[in-house]
Amino acid sequence: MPAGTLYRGREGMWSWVAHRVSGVLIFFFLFVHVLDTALVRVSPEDYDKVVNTYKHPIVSLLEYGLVAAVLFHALNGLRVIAVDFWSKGPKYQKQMLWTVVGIWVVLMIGAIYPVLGHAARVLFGS
Amino acid sequence: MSTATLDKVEAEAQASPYITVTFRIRRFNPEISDEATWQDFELEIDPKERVLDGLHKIKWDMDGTLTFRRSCAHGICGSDAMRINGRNRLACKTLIKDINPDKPITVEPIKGLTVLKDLVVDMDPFFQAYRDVMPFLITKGNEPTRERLQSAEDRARFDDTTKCILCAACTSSCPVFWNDGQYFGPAAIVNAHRFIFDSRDEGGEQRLEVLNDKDGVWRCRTTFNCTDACPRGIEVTKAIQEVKRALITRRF
Amino acid sequence: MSATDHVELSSSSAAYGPDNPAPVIEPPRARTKRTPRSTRTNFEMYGWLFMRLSGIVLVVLVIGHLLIQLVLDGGVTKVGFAFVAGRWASPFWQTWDLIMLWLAMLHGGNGLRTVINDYAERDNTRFWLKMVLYTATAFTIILGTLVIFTFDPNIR
Amino acid sequence: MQIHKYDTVIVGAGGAGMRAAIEATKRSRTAVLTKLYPTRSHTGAAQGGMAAALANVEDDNWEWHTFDTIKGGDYLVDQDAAEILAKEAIDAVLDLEKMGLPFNRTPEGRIDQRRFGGHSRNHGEAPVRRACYAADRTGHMILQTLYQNCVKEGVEFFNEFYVLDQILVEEDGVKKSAGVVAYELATGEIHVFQAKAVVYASGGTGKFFKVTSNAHTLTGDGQAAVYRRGLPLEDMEFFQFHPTGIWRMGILLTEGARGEGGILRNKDGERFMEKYAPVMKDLASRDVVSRAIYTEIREGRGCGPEGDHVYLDLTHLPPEQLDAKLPDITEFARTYLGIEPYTDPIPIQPTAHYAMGGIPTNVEGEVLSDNTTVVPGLYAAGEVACVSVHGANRLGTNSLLDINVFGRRAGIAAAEYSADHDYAELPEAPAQFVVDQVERLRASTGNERVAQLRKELQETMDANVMVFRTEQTIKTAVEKIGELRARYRNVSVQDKGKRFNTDLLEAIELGNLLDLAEVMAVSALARKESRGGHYREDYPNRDDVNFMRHTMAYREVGADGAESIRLDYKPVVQTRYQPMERKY
Ligand SMILES: Cc1cc2nc3c(=O)[nH]c(=O)nc-3n(C[C@H](O)[C@H](O)[C@H](O)COP(=O)(O)OP(=O)(O)OC[C@H]3O[C@@H](n4cnc5c(N)ncnc54)[C@H](O)[C@@H]3O)c2cc1C
Ligand code: HEM
Ligand code: SF4
Ligand code: F3S
Ligand code: FES
Repeated sequence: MPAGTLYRGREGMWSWVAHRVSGVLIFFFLFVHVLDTALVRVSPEDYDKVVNTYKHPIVSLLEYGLVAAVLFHALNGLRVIAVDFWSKGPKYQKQMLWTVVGIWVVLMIGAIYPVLGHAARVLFGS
Repeated sequence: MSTATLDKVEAEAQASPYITVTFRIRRFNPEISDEATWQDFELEIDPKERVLDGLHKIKWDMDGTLTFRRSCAHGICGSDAMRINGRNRLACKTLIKDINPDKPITVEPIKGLTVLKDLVVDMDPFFQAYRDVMPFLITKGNEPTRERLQSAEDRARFDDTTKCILCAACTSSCPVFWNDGQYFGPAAIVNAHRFIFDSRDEGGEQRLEVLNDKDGVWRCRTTFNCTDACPRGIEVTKAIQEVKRALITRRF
Repeated sequence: MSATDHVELSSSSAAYGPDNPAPVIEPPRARTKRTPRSTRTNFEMYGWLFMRLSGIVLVVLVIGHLLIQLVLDGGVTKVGFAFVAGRWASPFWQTWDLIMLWLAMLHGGNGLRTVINDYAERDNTRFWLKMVLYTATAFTIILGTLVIFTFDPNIR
Repeated sequence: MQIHKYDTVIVGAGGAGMRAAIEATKRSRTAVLTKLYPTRSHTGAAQGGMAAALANVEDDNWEWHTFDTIKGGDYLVDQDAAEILAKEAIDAVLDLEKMGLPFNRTPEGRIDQRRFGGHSRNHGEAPVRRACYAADRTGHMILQTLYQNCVKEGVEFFNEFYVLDQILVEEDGVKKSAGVVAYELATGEIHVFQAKAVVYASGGTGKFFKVTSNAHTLTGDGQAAVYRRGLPLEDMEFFQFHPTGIWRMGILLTEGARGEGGILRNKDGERFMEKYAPVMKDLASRDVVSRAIYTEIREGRGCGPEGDHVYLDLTHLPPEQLDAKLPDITEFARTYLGIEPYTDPIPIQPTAHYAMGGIPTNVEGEVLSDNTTVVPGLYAAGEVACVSVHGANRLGTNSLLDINVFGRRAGIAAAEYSADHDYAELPEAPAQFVVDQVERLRASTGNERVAQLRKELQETMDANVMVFRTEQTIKTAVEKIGELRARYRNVSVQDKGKRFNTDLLEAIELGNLLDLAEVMAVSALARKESRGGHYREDYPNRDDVNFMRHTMAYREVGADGAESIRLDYKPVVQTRYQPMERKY
């Protein structure tokens, strides 16, 4: 049966989709992150081994994705809070979303060097 | 008076530039098949006509079995909410020229309600949610002999939500409602809002209690689809937000 | 009057016709006919409020955390057992990480609860998914808390 | 086929039907059958207001209102009914307010009122502010408020049930109502509703015109159902053409726009109403303004390349006022014409709007089978009925009033009747007529299409029995309608199914329209005078000697099965106002 078309929602809907996806991603990351940190209780060697794999370039890239998710989720979360508690929030939700995206882009560009710089050095030498 | 624009409007009307458009309609007739299918219709239409006019052309001149609801044809009865080019709108308020007639215009029933035939859905769950919020004035004490007084400002407080025509465009655009028909949906909340913020009403507490339900206002994820879809231009999300805040202030 | 009352749900291979209509297309979950009684608890409201309040606190904690871990002093490269040991020597960082852990897990856990409520179609599935979620959340919180409190820099 | 038994059955859930239902439900077991979900009824389209001499903003009293109603109706109004209408108006408005209707308010917090066409102070001295309103969606608010109260009272609705036949039986030589036959849209099933009392509140019949403010669903089903059973229809020649419909579309722009100060202008920018109605100007009664517009157009002062419309000018009004008082109609102009009413005048033309005539009733809402005899158990109210408070021309805002006053009266009367009467016996095979009708249409292999016939009907009505009529044009229409009725027998539908077969129902609705159009044209042909909404160019004056009387049209079936229309007349009830020349 041919499915209906995708609902062509606007900014509000897509930002919510992104918020939800990022939230779920962070949750799963956090779960893993607590597990690996727990290794400090077991054996420092193992902990360092795991943490060292984090220094692998591929993982750095994932890390960059994580930062992207967290930053977006955090900033958009603040927007959602503004929509809920500020009486003009619903009116300016689109403007706020574009502000969020703007800040997010700036921060993500800013994060390139600190987060990916190490990976670049590993890959291309310093 | 700027006659320039008027002359333009009238000149355009005079030229009657019929164009050919394709309507791609999602058909479903349980008397024929249990499958929904897409069907294309090509028709000549003036771009200043409405999608509803296009549907009528199809029904009247091409395929009488095409089924949809409609009545007033100018956006005040709420019969013909449907998904046009992926978005909920009233067919009678959507002009062809406003939705890019170069590509096929897709028309489907609204989402989240049982499809009964073609564009007709079962509206009962929708109206039930409406009835569940007690959408009527509740007062205590003796009736006054004359009208109840209400200042113009108090009247303005809930003006926006009195405009609702119960078309269901909002509720059936809400992602929370789609996968979970249990949610009251924006239309019910809008109609609760209309009374909660009416200075004459004394049943606000009961209505808020209903909407404090696990399927009530707290399920709204502020996706704004409802506000975007509302053909009456009601600030639906804002109304929901006001109800949420009323609940919080009453509880603390 | 809903037509669904009259629909025969026999999906026989026989050709459908006016007297033998196919089942209509139901949404994943139709609204139940019951009129909801007031639930009389404010659980959903507190949950909702908690999401916003914890969110605000988390902005500071999580972004601060990321800043320290990934940006300052050479980013991830510096992270290692010694680094962790150094940080958890201070009760300040201990509290920081502890609050962050609790808030983030509860916030994320509650968020995921909403997600499950939205998408799980069958009551049974929903129940079990939530059970898994609660267990995982509780486990993570307990484990993390233990680690922070019982951390021993001299384990080596 | 299913048989249901209710004390009271109400046909239609518009303003009149729901007002009746609120009363009837409290007093008897009541079912409301409606072909639309209640909130889809066309009462919701009404914009301007509801008249009542509340005197909240300026001096006013119900006697002036009575006079205006009678004068507006060109003295064809039954004055006892008009008095009731004006007197009970005040309570009708206050009742709605108590039910929760959000009227606009005065600075003191009372119900605000505004001017409306034909409503005047002290018998025509000056316009008076009598229309109670809720922005330009008064009808919407009335419909919503009434539905809300139906929810509160637990009114039992049968949504999307089309009433297609009236069951009349004869007991002891008296024609009585035994119930109605309805078709359920969702399943195609036919239902018989046996009832002690039946109230028709099924609204107007404007769809036999092309340019009309009426909804697609206003096809006169109620009128047709009782007419077919031999009951008369009163004053069907009187149809109101509202001056300001959106050019070519017919969508209504309320008279409230002129009440707020809007002005009609011709192509020279001239405020032409000054010539036709020196005192009331743009707020003269609707028939006068509509004729004035067509006179301007005919004399070459119409606007646009074809000179076929005039302008409604709101540009001198402050945008804030438009936003506060006329938000919906300004939006119509933007949506449908792409015009900004702040800066541009809106092209308009008269649009078929309101049926003054209908099922004759007395002031209790009881349906009459001739000039005086009541049909026990049968009631009607609202646009479907003719009490007659509107006479030859309805005043703006009097219809929302009518549906509330007489809807309430009919609801109470019907419920009281069912309390102390028994069911009339159902005839054998009560649904036979509808069963046959439906079967015939489904089985028909004829080559006529519903849409084509309807289009031809609408075109002939627009061309021949609109604002200006002559013997010649009406005869043309009668002939055309006769031809269409013959061709209707060959009509076939494409949808042969049972569920949501709107194709079939459109065919049935067309049959109703054809019946009623014929009654209208034949009644108009016989009325050789001009009065209110009925303007005969060949008889431009009112003729009180011969035509101060209501038309009563009956369907007669000859021994050979041939149908014809028999016209009879009924005297007008006059109490205190003697007919005078009508000047605005
Ligand atoms: C655009 C517009 C603006 C107007 N503005 C004003 C105004 O400002 N002031 C004023 O006083 N008047 C105004 N009027 C007139 C007034 O609104 C109507 O005359 C009045 O609302 C009619 O109400 P009703 O209840 O009789 O019928 P409707 O509201 O039309 O309701 C008819 C009901 O009957 C039902 N029905 C019809 N056929 C069947 C059937 N076969 N079986 C079962 N049910 C059936 C329908 O479902 C519907 O529920 C306006 C009219 C229009 C069109
Ligand atoms: C950094 C600061 C954060 C802020 C400001 C924030 C804010 C929010 C807000 C306001 C919501 C509610 C959204 C709604 O009700 O529509 C939310 C939902 C959610 N958050 Fe966060 N959050 C943050 C961090 C986190 C973290 C660390 C996690 C993961 C553990 C997380 C996971 C989730 C999830 C899964 C949801 C549910 C999404 C949904 O229902 O659509 N959030 N967040
Ligand atoms: S709020 Fe708007 S979209 Fe929702 S039902 Fe009312 S009018 Fe329709
Ligand atoms: S679309 Fe749904 S999520 Fe909220 S903002 Fe509207 S109700
Ligand atoms: S037909 Fe009435 S809203 Fe579209």
